[in-house]
Amino acid sequence: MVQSGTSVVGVTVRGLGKAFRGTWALRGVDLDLAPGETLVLFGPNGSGKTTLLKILATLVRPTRGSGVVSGADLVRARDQIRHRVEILSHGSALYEELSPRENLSFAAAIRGDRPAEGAVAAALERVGLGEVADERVRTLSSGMKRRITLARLLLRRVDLWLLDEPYTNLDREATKVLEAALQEHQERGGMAVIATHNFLDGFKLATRLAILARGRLILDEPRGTMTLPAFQELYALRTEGGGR
Amino acid sequence: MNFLALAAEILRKDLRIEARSREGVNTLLFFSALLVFLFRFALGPTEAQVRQGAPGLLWFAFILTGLWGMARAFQVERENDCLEALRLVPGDLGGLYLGKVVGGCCMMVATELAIVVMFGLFFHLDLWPAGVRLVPVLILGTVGFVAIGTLFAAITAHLKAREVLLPLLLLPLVIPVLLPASRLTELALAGESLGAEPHWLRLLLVFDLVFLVLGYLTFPFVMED
Amino acid sequence: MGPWGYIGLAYGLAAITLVGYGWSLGMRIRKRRARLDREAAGRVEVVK
Amino acid sequence: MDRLGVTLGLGAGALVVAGLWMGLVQAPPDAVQGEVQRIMYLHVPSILTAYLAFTVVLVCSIGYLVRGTRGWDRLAHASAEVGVVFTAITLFTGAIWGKPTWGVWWTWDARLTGTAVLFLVYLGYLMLRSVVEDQDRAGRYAAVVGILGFFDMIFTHMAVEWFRTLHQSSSLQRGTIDTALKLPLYVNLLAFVVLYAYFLARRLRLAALDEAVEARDLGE
Repeated sequence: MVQSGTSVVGVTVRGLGKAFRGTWALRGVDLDLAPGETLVLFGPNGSGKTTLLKILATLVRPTRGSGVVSGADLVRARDQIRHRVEILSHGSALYEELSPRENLSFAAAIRGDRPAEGAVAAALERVGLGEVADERVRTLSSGMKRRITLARLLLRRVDLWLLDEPYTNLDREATKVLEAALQEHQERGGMAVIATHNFLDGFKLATRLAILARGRLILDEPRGTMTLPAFQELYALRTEGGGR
Repeated sequence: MNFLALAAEILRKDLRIEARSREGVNTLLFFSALLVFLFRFALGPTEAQVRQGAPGLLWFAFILTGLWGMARAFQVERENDCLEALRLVPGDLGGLYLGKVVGGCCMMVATELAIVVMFGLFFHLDLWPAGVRLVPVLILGTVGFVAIGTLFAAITAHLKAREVLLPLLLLPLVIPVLLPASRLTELALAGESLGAEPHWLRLLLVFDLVFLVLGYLTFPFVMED
Repeated sequence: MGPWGYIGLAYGLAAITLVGYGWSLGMRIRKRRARLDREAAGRVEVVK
Repeated sequence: MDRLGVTLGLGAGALVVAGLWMGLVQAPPDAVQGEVQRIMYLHVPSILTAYLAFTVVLVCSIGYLVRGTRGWDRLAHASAEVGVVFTAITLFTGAIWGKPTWGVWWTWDARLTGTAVLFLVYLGYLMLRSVVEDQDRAGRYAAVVGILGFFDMIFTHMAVEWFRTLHQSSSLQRGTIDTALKLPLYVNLLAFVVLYAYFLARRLRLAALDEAVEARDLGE
């Protein structure tokens, strides 16, 4: 058995590869993440960002390579990881006929982490959905649905957040809630991997910057003193010229 | 997570969704009524003919509505990628299977009862005496069907050709369940005791049990990426 | 049709099925081989 | 061709020739059915071989789910494909045999019905495999069908057998097989089993090449 939990922290991934239909969606990815770090992953469509997040979430088994998240092995100790990771995917994973409150309670219940009394209401309140907590999701706008998924993210305390294009359908206010929540998450020692196209918002949140192109990690370094224009230039250079 | 608790959560959620989305229930009822109406042409006018052909046709109707119900149970999960969240449930995914099977059985038996009642109305049959025996037969037959159906609905849920593939895989596999079920239905409708041919009952029970166990054991493999 | 007619039909169809399957396997194997060889050859040319 | 394949192929060929001679020439005609009964030497060995093939599918399916290694899956896939071929032979030889004996091409006889169901189940198995692109996933789905299919094979047989014994009395009762007919049957059975092994070896060769092509595409 892999060492459990708190003694080993961080994310370590070595030589990760995933083959889909005769091509490599991801190959030879090495990645290290320390507590409090937020890695923002940039890359063109189809570069493997989503695949990487899904592997870290234990949704997809890697074809090659190995990894450890919070001391638990990516392949052998999936259940342990599932208690410590939260993913925000393209799909909302919401049931249209249920209310936001019911959706959140269900999501928490099936993971075996029953939220504290009032936690669901508080999370919904925080994303500004307190008033529609008992409406059916079907009647809500797509922006509101996105906020529900944000509330779901806030419901549990986990080590690692995996956010796939989190800014899609999020308005200004909700983006601010996300940024604040991420800040708290970092301060607790939480880690995050964010995949995005959105340079403006993504850059702001990052403590580390990475570029994925054609399934390979071609850049991974601390943000340091890098400015956004400098990074954009670097990105353009790497993904068009040397990304092959 | 405890697998019974997970099963209960899934079941509660599914029944709640079913209760709220009227379209599903309404369409099923309408479709059932239509089927019973069509029986009239298939069976012929005399009561003897009706009695003779009824068990087979009833189960034919149950299968048609059942196939639809099975596909539907996972359509809800597919809609917003809910399946992905379910796959991330830590622990025994067998609970998910159990919840889906119980929910599917509830839906299917309810539909079957509606069909049987309409059948009795349209063909002037007094079904009350038969009912006591018919209900357990319906339940037993349905359990076997749903045990396999849930598994294949999960398999085909994210395939493009699911509408074709689900019946294609499911129907040959449920034949051993359908044979005893329709035979027992025949007995029940004729007002005879099910104990008259106990081997059918035993056979059906064994099939149900084996398919449930196999489904429970293999379901987690189906749910993996 | 006499008894030998039925026998002929059964054995004939079985022969066609078995030989046909064997042949299809052979063809599929040959196709994969050709593909592998071609690609190998293609690589050599690139190297040149 | 690899050596195992050649050996199996030659062996199967020799045995098939011997089986043909024994079944068509050497064996005496059946006392009740006459010459037509010679179809049995095709019909019975092919279904027994199909049963063997699907049993292999069951074992390999379980092996694949438990171990997760590709080899099990390849063997299961190969065996299923060959099994379907033998099931097809069983079906049409059964129908052809049925026509002169029962007067119809198709009858809802227990064995014939069971075989038809079997054919459909494993055809579904192959179809499912061809539809799912991801090999690991296809293997897992197919393994589930392979396991359920085997139990279904037994259950269908049980259920249809009961059905028949209760409803159908007109079906021609086949007498116990005479010793003079037994030896040809065994030789033919052996021929079919070796033929199965030969096809299996060839099919596995194909699977290995497929994998090589895939690996090549992946640039390994």
